[in-house]
Amino acid sequence: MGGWRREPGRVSASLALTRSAAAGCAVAEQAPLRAAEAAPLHESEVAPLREGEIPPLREREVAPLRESDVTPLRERGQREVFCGLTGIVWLHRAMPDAFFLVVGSRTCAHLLQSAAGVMIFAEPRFATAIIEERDLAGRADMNDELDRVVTRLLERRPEIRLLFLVGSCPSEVIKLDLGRAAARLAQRTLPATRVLAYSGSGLETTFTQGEDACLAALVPELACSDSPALLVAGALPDVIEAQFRATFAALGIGQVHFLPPRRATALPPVGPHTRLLLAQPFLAETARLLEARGARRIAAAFPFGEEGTTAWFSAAAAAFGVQPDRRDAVLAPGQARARAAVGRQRERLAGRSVFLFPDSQLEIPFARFLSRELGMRLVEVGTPYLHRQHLAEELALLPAGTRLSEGQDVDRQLDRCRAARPDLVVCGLGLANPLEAEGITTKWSIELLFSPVHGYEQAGDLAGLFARPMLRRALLDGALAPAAPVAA
Amino acid sequence: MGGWRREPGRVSASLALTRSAAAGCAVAEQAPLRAAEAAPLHESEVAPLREGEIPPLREREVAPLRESDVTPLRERGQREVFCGLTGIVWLHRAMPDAFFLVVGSRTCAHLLQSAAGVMIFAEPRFATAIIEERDLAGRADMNDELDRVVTRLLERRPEIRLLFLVGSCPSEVIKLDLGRAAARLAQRTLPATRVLAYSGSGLETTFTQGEDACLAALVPELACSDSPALLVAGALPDVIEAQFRATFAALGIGQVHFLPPRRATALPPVGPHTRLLLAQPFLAETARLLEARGARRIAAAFPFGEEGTTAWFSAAAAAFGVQPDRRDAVLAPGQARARAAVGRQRERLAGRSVFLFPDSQLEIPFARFLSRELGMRLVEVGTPYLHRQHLAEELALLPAGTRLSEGQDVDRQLDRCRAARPDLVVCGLGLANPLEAEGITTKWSIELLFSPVHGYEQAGDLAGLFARPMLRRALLDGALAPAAPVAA
Amino acid sequence: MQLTLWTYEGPTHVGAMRVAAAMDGVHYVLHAPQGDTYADLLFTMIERADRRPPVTYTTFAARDLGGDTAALFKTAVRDAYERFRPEVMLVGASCTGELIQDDPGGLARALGLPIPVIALDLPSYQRKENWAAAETFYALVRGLAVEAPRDEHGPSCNILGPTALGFRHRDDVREVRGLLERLGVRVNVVAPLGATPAALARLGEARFNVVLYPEIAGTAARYLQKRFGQPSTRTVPIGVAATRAFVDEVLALAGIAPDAAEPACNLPWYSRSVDATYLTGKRVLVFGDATHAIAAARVAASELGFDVVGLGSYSREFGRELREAALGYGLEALISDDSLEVEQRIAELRPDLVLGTQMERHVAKRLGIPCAVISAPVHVQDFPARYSPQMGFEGANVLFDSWVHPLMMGLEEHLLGMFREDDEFSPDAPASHLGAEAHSRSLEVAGVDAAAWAPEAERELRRVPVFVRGRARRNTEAYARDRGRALITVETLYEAKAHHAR
Amino acid sequence: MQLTLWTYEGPTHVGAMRVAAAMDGVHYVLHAPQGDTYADLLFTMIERADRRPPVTYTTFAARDLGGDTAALFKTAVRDAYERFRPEVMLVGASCTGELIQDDPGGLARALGLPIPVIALDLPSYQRKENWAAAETFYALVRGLAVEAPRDEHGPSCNILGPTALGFRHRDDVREVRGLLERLGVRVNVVAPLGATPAALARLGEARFNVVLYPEIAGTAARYLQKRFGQPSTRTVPIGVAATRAFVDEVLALAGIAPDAAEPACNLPWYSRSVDATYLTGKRVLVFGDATHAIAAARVAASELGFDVVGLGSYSREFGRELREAALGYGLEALISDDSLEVEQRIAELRPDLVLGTQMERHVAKRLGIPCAVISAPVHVQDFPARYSPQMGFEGANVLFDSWVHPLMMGLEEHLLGMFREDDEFSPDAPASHLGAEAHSRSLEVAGVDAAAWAPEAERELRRVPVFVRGRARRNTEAYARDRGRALITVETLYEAKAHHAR
Repeated sequence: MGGWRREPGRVSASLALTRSAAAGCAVAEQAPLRAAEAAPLHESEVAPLREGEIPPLREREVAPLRESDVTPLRERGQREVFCGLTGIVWLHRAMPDAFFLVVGSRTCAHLLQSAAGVMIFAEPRFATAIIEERDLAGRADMNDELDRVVTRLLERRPEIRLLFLVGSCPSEVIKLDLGRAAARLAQRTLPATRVLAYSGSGLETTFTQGEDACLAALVPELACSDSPALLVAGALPDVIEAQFRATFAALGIGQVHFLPPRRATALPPVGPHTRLLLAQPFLAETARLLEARGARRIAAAFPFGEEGTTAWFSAAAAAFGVQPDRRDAVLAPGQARARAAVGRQRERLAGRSVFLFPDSQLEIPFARFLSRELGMRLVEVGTPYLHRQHLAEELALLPAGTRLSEGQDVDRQLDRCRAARPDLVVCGLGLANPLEAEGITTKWSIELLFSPVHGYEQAGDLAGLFARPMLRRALLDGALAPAAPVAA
Repeated sequence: MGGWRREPGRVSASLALTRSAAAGCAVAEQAPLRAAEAAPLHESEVAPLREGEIPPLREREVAPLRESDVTPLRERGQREVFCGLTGIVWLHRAMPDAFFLVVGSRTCAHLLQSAAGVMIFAEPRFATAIIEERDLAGRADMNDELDRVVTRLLERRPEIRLLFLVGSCPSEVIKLDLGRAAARLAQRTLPATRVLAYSGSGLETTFTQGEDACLAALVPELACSDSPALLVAGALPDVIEAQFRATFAALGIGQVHFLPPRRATALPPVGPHTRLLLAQPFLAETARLLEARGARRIAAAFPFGEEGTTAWFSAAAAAFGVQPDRRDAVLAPGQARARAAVGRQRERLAGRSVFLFPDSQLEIPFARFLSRELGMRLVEVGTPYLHRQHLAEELALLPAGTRLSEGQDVDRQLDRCRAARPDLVVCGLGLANPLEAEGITTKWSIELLFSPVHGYEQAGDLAGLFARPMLRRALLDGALAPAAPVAA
Repeated sequence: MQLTLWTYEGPTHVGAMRVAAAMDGVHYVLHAPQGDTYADLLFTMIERADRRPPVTYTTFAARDLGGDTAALFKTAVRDAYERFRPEVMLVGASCTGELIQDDPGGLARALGLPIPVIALDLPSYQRKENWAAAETFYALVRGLAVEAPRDEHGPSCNILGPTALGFRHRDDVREVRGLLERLGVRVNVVAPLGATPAALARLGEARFNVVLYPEIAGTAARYLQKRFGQPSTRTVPIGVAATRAFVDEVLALAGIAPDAAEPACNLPWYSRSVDATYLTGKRVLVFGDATHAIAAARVAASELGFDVVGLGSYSREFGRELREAALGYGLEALISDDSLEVEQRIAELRPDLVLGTQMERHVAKRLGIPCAVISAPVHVQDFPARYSPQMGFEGANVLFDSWVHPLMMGLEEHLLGMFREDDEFSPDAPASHLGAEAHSRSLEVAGVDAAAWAPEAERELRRVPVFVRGRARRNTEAYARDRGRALITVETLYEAKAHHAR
Repeated sequence: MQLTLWTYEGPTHVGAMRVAAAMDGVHYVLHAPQGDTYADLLFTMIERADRRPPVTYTTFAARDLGGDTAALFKTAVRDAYERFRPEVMLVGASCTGELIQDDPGGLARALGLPIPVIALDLPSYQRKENWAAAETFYALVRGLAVEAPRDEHGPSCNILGPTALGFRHRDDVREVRGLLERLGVRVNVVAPLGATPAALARLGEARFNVVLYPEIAGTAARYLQKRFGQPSTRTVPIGVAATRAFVDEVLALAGIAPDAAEPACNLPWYSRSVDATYLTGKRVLVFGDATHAIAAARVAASELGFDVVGLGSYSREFGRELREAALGYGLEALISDDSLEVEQRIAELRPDLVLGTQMERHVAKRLGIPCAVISAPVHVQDFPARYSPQMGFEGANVLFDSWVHPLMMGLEEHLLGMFREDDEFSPDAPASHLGAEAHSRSLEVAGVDAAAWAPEAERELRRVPVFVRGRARRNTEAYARDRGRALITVETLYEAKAHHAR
């Protein structure tokens, strides 16, 4: 089995190749070539900041981070992060007619039912095809087995329009070619059901990169279009998408598409007149493939908090030639509401220190929000991976001297955290309660992904998510001495 | 306050008088006169058995009770029984557009919410107007107070079509004339809402006699009719009424009415060609008033178990001239089903002894069923009151030497019960658990009233109600030593 | 006259029965008509008592009213004495018995029984169950307690207040007794629950009294203070903080120093655990007897991080304490024994959680609001087989579980809904753990007096998760109403949201 | 390959973690890719652990696979030893780590750490969590236990089996320990929960072993029997009868006579109380791990008077025991780890009550069937703040309450419905404590293959109380099907009723 060691990037490349045939569009044809050359996601080179598309910003109270400051602490050690499979927990909700079939181990299945922090055992739109000893020992042909499992699944769930075969650590290590399997299965299931593949393996993807890989797998499927349009990329809750659509409409931006769409049968088109606006900071590969299809990215801070939302809409407005007057008129009420709602939390949070563990790649936009709109002091901002190009506008807004860290050695990071004793730690569920038991207030980070937090109307909610643990500690400290195990 | 002692029977008489005016029908006019003369329910004289209307019965294995045996043990002492208010718990369900307003004390309200063995606090169709100190001390005029309460109630529940003012022990003792109050209130509330009064006081009524008093209060309201019709008296669950209607229809008995009707606005008529069939053994006063209105009672055993149901339908069939062939053809399938269902329980119960405490006046029909269809040995059959005339057909079916008791001295009855150590005791909820703790198996009697137990299709259910506690004890005795308080 | 659908408290003689039935060696002869014996089933069915309450009823009937009910009563007393041979006889009348004015006390005393006879004068048309229980216990204590040497076997106390049919009294006594013994305080007498008349005679031997239920033991404790100079505890140990304060109070009264580790308790850690963050600021309405309501509000606010938006009680006797406690939350206490009024308040406030009696549980169920029961009147559900105190450290654990579970079920429904529907399935399905009527009712109540919703605003509202949609609707409507807006637009919805952000 | 929506058991390394996390002084280095660290949150969130599990993951990534993953592993072991200074080191691989075949045991031993290093070989593609927990515990016991003098301080035993993330293990240990001490049996070591490696070394000092969870402690107990001649208890003390049998077994093994009164337990009386009569013959389906499922079926049948209509488990290792137990109820055991198959069985059998895992709870909720949870896999709800054992006398009380409450809620709905609707309101409203889908689903399932209902029969059916209407419909349809009737009339309905009368 030693021969199962794999070349990095190999599987995603083969997937992209397979898919391009289906898309059949000139620009798309070139995407797989670049995909095949791509270095693993963790190692993309640092691109120089592009200044041109940053929207004009009002004066802020903190000196901005200079580019020379952006030398993150890079660590190698135990990474206390989810793998990309976890994204299925929200992706299956964003695409209700899609189904995610992980090809992996019992561990993958167990992760999926544990990761969301809930086990509710409704019949979900995801499942795991668990590889067994007889598959590995060659007593069963794995492709036959996969065909059998998919057949049973589609019989049971005929309403599925899009089936993702999702690669895992074991499937990658044994070099099971899910791209080829998807193509083979699609011959039987089309036109009723499209079959695509992507990898959510922890070997290649960290947490939100699973969404990136999933959306990237959709790109070759997109039709070509020469019409000018705005394409917003990133899975968003329905309510956010509706708000964004309303604001774009008010700005007079006509054609607006979202990726992923609510229905797998209604994929947006892409082409040279497509302007790409990222709603999430973790879509490196998706953006790359869309750009390869001709889309041009609108660089902007991300729509978290009033400032980020204003910057994001302003960048789109500028790209679509919206007059500043109109832009200001459209955005003003939302700005005012967001400022009012956030302002109330600011009273609780201003001046307090915060430490963000690496988790979702949302850390840098959130740190910018916490620092600039809530007045918090940033002790350390960890991120599993720093995409300098997509985050250029965010980095420029961080205060000078902010300590960034990329990658992780969790034990050493905990040492730093304990030493700093911040007022608030943003971290994953594996760390939160142990830190609480040490008397350190925490905000568990996965809720930030599961809750609607984008845009003006959710700016107050986002602030509230950070404020609530601190409020709670203050409430409880009045009556109860800090919890400590007591002898029986 | 010593002057508040009351003459027995006074209030019901005045009620009947008040009501007769509303009914306005020649025969009805005479009813109140007899009502005024009536001795209290407990003391009606023993009428000779009428043999004529007993339907032909198949040979049974037990020698019947001879009339000379019917010398019940009469006891005076603590009576462990409910008062007539309790009937509201099922009456309000039988007449969904009626409302029962008890005029009484906190005790009455507490009884009502405790008696059913459940407190579910849905907004019920009954309530209590609680008499307070200021009412008694004369600081408030009780009639004004009652008017105020009824006004508030009808504002809140405009869907009420029939309001019963229900007298209680305190209202009787202070001689609050609810009959007059009902007439006064009706002037304001008619035609939307009829107002009647009856007494459910424990001074005058025992448990099921509350239903008797309630139905008796309806009798003067019935329209006159000269058409031949069958009137079935006694509140029955919907499912039983439907079954009975179907059987009467199959027998070819045309006009069949039920008292109470499902809607207070659809009271059945009564007249000289009305044949009265009692579905319950406790309707002494109701039957008397209906007979005063011209109805002629069909004497029969009551429709519990296969035998009772057959006797009951047969008596009706005979009264309406149904041919025996047709009667047998109609009844045969139900008989067969009832016999099959009861037969299965007989295996468990035959030869076992049973002791019935006085409760609902259903004891004698049940004893007949237990003895003749289930083969149980009757140790003692208690009844709060023995109506020899209505129960003549039942008494004739009891085995010779059956010990009957009327009235109660609960402590002495418990002594007899403990001495006999019967296999099953049928008793009220106040006695059941204490007897269980002494190792005596009990069936709590109120469930027999709340469950559909009349007719062929329920004969098996009725047997099951008696069998289940014995089955349970057998099950538990296998694993658990009889419960006994153990020292901690 | 008072129109009453359901009552929080029973009549006075039931209060007396709760004391008599709790004790051994006491018999109660009650001058009462047939039917009043229903009260027996409260004990045998709700509490599953394995013996009949020690009560004899005269069960007089209409025919007796013309005759000699006094003779009937005397016979009943004599027979009861012969049959049950109690150490003490209580005599009294139920509401109807009171009206016929036969003077049970005088009649019973005239019989010259060789045991103490205590006459209870419990005015049925003025007072209620809890007051009567307190009065009965006080009458027994006054009649039976005698001077006695103090603290012969080390510092000791009495535990006063637990009765039959009490809300978790059985387990509270066990928990508090364990706590006291762990502190080195001997428990002299527990009363009335499990006490004999002889035990009541020994009450004076203790250094102080632990008053578990002021509604029941307050009167007797004040008497013991006056008669024997015994001080009483003032803290009811419900919740962790109150239990700690209670321990301090006990140590001070006993004059001893703490000598044992505090027992383990999960509430503080569970309440700090990050999965409890979502409890913060949940709006809670509290209603019950005074002791439990005041304590529950305190625990809710300071140990679970809830926001107390309503506090009330049916214990009119404790109006001052209730008003004081409510003020601490910026509230006016609702002091009422009218269950309709309480229902109305719940419907108006629409809290996230109701902590109430069985009645409020049913009201909350109809309105689709999670609820936990904290107080009598008791139901068979309130006598669980398992150890379920409300007091002490284990009591605090029980409170945590009992109060959080309904909210957790609500959250589960939310998540289930997320997984299940996603737009295409009925998004308005009510939470399945709540009443089937929940949804329609909540819309209906919310719709009263409300401004109209523009179609796109209604659509936007339907995007709000079902779990918080009701509140979003109410907040928006309140916002529109306060500003005199007739039409609710999407902007109004978000203005209201920003306005209500906390 | 096996299509899996939800799993009853986690992967093998999670079983090992449950043992490691239960103990003090043990550290586990796991060769595993990034992402496998999700397992930490099982402990910190579900069990609310106040410390991270003592596990170091190598978290290798794609780029490492081309390089030296063995070196990565050795570095991780060395760093973990330096940082955590455990008394024993466990090393192993997760499913992905197993595929790259780096030999964690060999690599770790090569480091020459000054502590015992125990290599775990837990084949991920063949075995599952519980087997692995047993294997891990056995490996620790075999590696650490040494010969020792027996019973130096009187008759003593070890309690074996409780782990982290166990279903009520925390409280079972407390309950059983209390029981043993009351009997005069000293508890030598409890393991793995709360044990140190040093404590494992002392296992041989006990006279016998109490095996609480055979799934986990069985292998180790057999080893201890062979090595030290220690016998083990065979009875798992769940339920009153089993607890009594367990006590007898313990007394025999300890060679002592009973010397204490049996602790109070409410189950026997509550189960005999007349309000429990309605429980008789309720049809119950049981599914869980083998120990809990077999015990629950026994308690359900013989202590609560239920009718066990289904018994199953995902513990394939205990197939023989399960089949034997099922035979006692005239059933064939359902041995499956396919939750869809279990769901199908529940849907077919339509029991009155399901005793299952959290998965069955959700299935039952969707089908409108009351359910109580009796077994892992655990959920945060399965770690209540309050004392909630399943074993011993208090455990029996907990079982009574937990199993009867869902049925009682069902009955309450029935009564609520009686009061609320009476025909004119929607008579088909589903019980509000159950899933909103309950009604439609139950009709739907019942309707498959069924004969047609004549309108008057359908009308008659609607007169049957909603609480039992579903069963009436199914019984009638089964009756009609068995007799090849195409149309169901009122007569058919009543024939079926008479036929099914019990």
